[in-house]
Amino acid sequence: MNFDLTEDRQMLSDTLRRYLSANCVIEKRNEIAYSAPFHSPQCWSEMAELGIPGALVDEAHGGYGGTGFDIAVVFEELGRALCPEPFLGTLLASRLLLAAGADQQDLIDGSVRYAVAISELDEPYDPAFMIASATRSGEGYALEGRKTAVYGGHVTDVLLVAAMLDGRPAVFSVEAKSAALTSYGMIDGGGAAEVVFDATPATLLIEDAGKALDDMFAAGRLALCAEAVGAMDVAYTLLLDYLRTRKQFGTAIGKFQALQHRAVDLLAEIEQARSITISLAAALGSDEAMPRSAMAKGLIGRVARLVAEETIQMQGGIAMTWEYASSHYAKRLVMIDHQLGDTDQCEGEIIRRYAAA
Amino acid sequence: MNFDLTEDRQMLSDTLRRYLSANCVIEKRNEIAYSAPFHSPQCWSEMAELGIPGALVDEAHGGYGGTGFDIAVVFEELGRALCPEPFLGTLLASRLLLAAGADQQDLIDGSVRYAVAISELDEPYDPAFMIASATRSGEGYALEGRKTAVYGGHVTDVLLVAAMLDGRPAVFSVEAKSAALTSYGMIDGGGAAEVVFDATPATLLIEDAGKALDDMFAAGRLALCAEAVGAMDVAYTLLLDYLRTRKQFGTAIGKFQALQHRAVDLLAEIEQARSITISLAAALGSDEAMPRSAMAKGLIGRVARLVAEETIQMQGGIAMTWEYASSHYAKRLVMIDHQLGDTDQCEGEIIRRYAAA
Amino acid sequence: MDLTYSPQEETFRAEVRAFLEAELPDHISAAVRSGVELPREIYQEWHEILGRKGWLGTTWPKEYGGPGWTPVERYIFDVECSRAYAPRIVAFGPHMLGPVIQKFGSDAQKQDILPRILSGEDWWAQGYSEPGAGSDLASLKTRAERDGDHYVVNGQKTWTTLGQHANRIFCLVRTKFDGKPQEGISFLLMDIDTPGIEVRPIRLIEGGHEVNEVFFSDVRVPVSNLVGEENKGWTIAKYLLTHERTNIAGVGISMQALEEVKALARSLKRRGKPLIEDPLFAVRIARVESDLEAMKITNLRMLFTAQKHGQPGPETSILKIKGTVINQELRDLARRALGPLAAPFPGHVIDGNLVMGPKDTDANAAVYFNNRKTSIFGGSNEIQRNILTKTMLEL
Amino acid sequence: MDLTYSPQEETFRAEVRAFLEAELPDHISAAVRSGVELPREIYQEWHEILGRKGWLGTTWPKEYGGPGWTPVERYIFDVECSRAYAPRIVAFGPHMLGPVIQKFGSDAQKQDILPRILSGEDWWAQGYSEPGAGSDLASLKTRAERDGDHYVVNGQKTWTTLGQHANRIFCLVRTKFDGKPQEGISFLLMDIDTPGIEVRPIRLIEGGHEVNEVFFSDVRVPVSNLVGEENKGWTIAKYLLTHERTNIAGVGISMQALEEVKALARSLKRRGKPLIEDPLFAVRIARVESDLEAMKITNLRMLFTAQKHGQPGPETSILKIKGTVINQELRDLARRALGPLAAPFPGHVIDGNLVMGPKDTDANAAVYFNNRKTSIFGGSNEIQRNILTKTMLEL
Repeated sequence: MNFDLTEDRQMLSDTLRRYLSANCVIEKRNEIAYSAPFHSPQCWSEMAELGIPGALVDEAHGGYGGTGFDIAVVFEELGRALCPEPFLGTLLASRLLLAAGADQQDLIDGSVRYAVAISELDEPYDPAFMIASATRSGEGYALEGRKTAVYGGHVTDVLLVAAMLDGRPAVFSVEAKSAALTSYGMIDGGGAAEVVFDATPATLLIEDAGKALDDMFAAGRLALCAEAVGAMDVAYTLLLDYLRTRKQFGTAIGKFQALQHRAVDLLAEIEQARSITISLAAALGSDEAMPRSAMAKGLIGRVARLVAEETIQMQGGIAMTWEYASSHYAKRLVMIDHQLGDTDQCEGEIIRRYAAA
Repeated sequence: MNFDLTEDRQMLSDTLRRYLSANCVIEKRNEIAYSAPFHSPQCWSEMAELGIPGALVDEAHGGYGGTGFDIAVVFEELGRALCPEPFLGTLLASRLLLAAGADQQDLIDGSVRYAVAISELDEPYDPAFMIASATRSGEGYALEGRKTAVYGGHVTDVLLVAAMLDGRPAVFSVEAKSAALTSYGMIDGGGAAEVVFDATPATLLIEDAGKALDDMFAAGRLALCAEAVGAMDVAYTLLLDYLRTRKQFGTAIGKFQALQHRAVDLLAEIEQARSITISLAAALGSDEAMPRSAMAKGLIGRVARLVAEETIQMQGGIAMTWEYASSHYAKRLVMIDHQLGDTDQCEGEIIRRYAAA
Repeated sequence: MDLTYSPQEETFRAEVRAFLEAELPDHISAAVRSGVELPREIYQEWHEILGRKGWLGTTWPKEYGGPGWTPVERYIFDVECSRAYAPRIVAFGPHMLGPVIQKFGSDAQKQDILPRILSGEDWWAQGYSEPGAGSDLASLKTRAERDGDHYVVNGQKTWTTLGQHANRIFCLVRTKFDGKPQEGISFLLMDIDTPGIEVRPIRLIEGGHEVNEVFFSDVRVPVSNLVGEENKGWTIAKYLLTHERTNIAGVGISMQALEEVKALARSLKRRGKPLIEDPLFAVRIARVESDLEAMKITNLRMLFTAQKHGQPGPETSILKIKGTVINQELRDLARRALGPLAAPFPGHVIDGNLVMGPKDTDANAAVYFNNRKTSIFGGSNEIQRNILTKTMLEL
Repeated sequence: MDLTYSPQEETFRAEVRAFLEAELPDHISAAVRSGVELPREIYQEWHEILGRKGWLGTTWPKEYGGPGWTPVERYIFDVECSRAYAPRIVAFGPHMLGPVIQKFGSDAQKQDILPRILSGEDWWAQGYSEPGAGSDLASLKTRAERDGDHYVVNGQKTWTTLGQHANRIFCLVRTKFDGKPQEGISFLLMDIDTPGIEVRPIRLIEGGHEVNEVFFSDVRVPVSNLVGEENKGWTIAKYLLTHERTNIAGVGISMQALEEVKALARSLKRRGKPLIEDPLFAVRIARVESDLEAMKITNLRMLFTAQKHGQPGPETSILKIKGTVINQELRDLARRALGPLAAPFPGHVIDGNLVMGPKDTDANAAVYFNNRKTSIFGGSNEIQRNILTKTMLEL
């Protein structure tokens, strides 16, 4: 048993933190995250050069990482900086390409950008209930349907699309330029797209994709959990600084016991969030990954909302302002719940497993 | 709109409070509530003479009350004193006798004691899922099955029993002595019985009893809500006294802000509990009664547990002891959730109504 | 006990409802319903409509041109307005300054100020909070120094809600610089266009412009703009802050929000069924609906007490605490229901016309974030707990 | 990162499991499983079994006859014991006094006391709390006045857990009556049968006899029973209270309780289906299971830190807070699952043989009420929050 990072991962973490401290301080981050294209092509390229995509892929496929702990290290740092670069799409795509046994070199070197289309208007989180579908068309396939909130879809080259084929979820590859995309910025920064498919030509990547999608969900949830942990750490540090320095009625408000006890409770919950993320990282790739991801993301959904709401409340008006970093951490922490399964979805998965056991 | 009690009800409330202050102080109450027969036959008779059963029945049937507010007034006082007299059975029976158009004189004068048998081992709260059943047998009926936690069943003369007749819930009247009863004291004081029916002769009281049982549930839940409000008021008063007088580190612990804020939150919740009880009292007898009772008892279940746990926690060790009144209030407040539908059951009723709408 | 409204109250409700049906313009209710920030014109138009009816100073007695409503009538009015998606009345003139002038103002002030509030002609802003003195008014630093028949004001106010729309502002300023901090405070009125006043926007978490900073540099204000006595502003400030607000629990708004959440949960789907059939989501609605049902009665109970005893007790702090939490929970559900559809930042669509969620839900996430303010501004819920500790718990 | 146990640790786990299978008598595990209060004999028998194996002083280094386990090994031992329904080790001798004597005791005390703890021969009670001084040890009043080569002790202790079973007791007593309150405290050992000591039961909320008051009237205690220096007991008290407790989160017990709750929810029914298929109940399990899964890792993380740095940090207070809350939530579910079947007061059946709920669930409600103590005794969760505020938050 060892809870220290390996030397390699510690180095990755340090490199990333250094880069983001220099290039993604909060004012700069907000500029990037809230104006089209809602990320920085320059940062994207530089981070690809730093080897971020490669950290998400295992050695057998040209990367140098790809385990749960590699993913956690990367996304925790992205979370600390609220970095809006669309690496979630990279990760999700990489897991699908891995399942398909496809080459990932262009993903790893950052020359081709990938995004993954899952959610639909009538089914946000569960691919088994998708409506988008594919039919055979000559040599290839044709896609019909609409995908919603494709994270990073606004700047992607390739879309990997989950769609029904013969009543089962399958995954297709589509040139982004051949689909109808509507791009937008998100309330917590960064960009996404709505995508409409209308007889859109597609290449079949994975035919019976249930397992591949599970692995992708588990990895994506891990990334989001780690991102949340990173963001919570910073949000909590801001809170403690504020409690130490802000005075009211002549006293630092951190001397008020009601706030102290609430701050302690937040600390305990954040440590629990960190722990469940470690637990999921360790389970990635095993049969336990999907159920563990439901536990982890469900718990993180609860804790992240609590941290967001309590840090706003305890810092008062200042934390309600755009100018103060805390508000942006709060937004990201809340909106993470809306990605790849919210608390209700995750807890629902757990209890359906109880009922089936 | 008027939130004051009518003069009559204020008098009833005062009379009852006076009586219980004199005859049911906590040490005396514990003696009575925790040794067989788990109530005081003398108190029972005296309270019947004071007219308590009559307050639960309307004038048309020989009583002088029977509205939601009458019931609330009586049970709030019983709750304040943690009175273990089995008037809940009286109330439930009265609602069923009312629906049956049966005479209630012996119930009102206290000469015959009634208890109502609903719960079963495999279905605690919902009569639609009962297994106990009746078959026609000569002039009357024969009952089969087992009823669990019949409150007051240990000292009743007559049992009103909900059982299936031709696949629908019906209500039967049974002489207590003709059924097999096992009596016991309860963890929060007072007594109950398990009852086994084995070709037990019974008289049909209500054939298609769905509506009658709904009214009985709504009235019973109202009584339990009001009882909880009474108990919470006293538990809260004990807490405040303790916070004002108990010193730690040289200061009254009521000066610690963390405890102050938690005490305020309890106050707010208790006021909400009082309000939802009033809301249910006003709805009793209408079509809204059953759904409102689900809201009320569901909310009370949450608040009563909170009050029980927080008053123990904030008073520390002393509230863990049998000797200190607070512990007995905590027990009653928690165990009320186990009667006539707990929070999960009540919230389940609400959401099934959403789904059906 | 009797929870039903009296026949007079029912008649009143019908009158309000008829008025709203006839007089509330569709474009205004549509704007409110959309959840986005309202422009000045919408507020102004609505204030003037209410002004013409004599229903803008809802808390005012008849002698000052108010409708003379009872607390229960004011509650009914608030609920009906929420139900019809009328804008909230911007409270600073009608509900805050109005009562202050009635109690503390000179005759000249009464004649000058009150009619212009009642007609909707003046838009008042509030200058209470300062950086470093949010809930702690005693420590405020904005100074007003006497120079002949003027005060010269220097300093800064913050959290001035909708100050960008105001033409006048009332401020707490320090006029005495020694002695107890509370003793040197005065209550001063100013025109926003007085030289030396600058209003700068504060952008809020969700991106909106709702509050402002106001800077004062050598602003010359006639002494006649002082309300009450010099250095006695603390009494006025407390009066204003504790002045009855029948609407503090926001029950009407929450009732409307509950209906919206239910409608949303019927139209959205999860796993092939309406979201409202997902027990884990539905039970969140059930809990907050129960809380709100209780809150309605809690609110009425306190109105009844206020009506009976002439003024509300400290229990109104309970309304504030629970009322804001219930409303915030409802906003949480409206956001949560949308799932990924809640992601877009309104107005940040690059190309095309993006329609994702059901009608009027684009702003749901923004409204959720914005509404975190309700438990902070106007005396945070922590301050309310401190108040209740002293007044009701006596700890 | 590597969450797997090392091969040595896996071997150790197998060894513990084999020991428990072979040596834990069925009647003992059955008694633990039933949830009712254990009689002295059960504890005693188990202590002696552990003593014979050398596994009673689980925290002791080898030099004092302990097994020399690492924190992780102690954790594994605790989890396996819970899993097998072994009784908890009564901590006062083995886990509290033992380490104190090792650090502060004289050679004579070491030779006298330690072997008798290790063998299970002595049962120690703890005399820390007093009426009026629960968590505030500095204010304690029990006095020990020197009289020749004896102390004469007068006063009262309370919350003495299982004191009715003890033959010896260690106490904090005041030996100096001026100066700072912490400075005059000493750590004193006594035999319970010394004349003048009286142990009286305190009945707890659920009716059980688990704690006691202990009264001291002119109790004569040899000066040689003083541990460490006179008036330096405060240091010892703090050492004892902060001394590492690997089991503070109760993870093993909670894991077992979770399994029981799940089994219960499968066997009980609601509306014609197993209770575990009721989403509103099931989601309560899901939440606490997630919390517990996280807690396991939190616990291991802190053990890892302890193992690496030689001692645990203040984070153990987090284990206490969350660990007790998780356990209490599980007890709540076990009670709640039973519905009306939770009503009977164990032992209060008038006639007949009452079997209501599934096996070993009679005491579920009693256990729920009894377990409210865990967040109060041993430094309440509020005290833990105060500690964390100072040590980790630095507020």
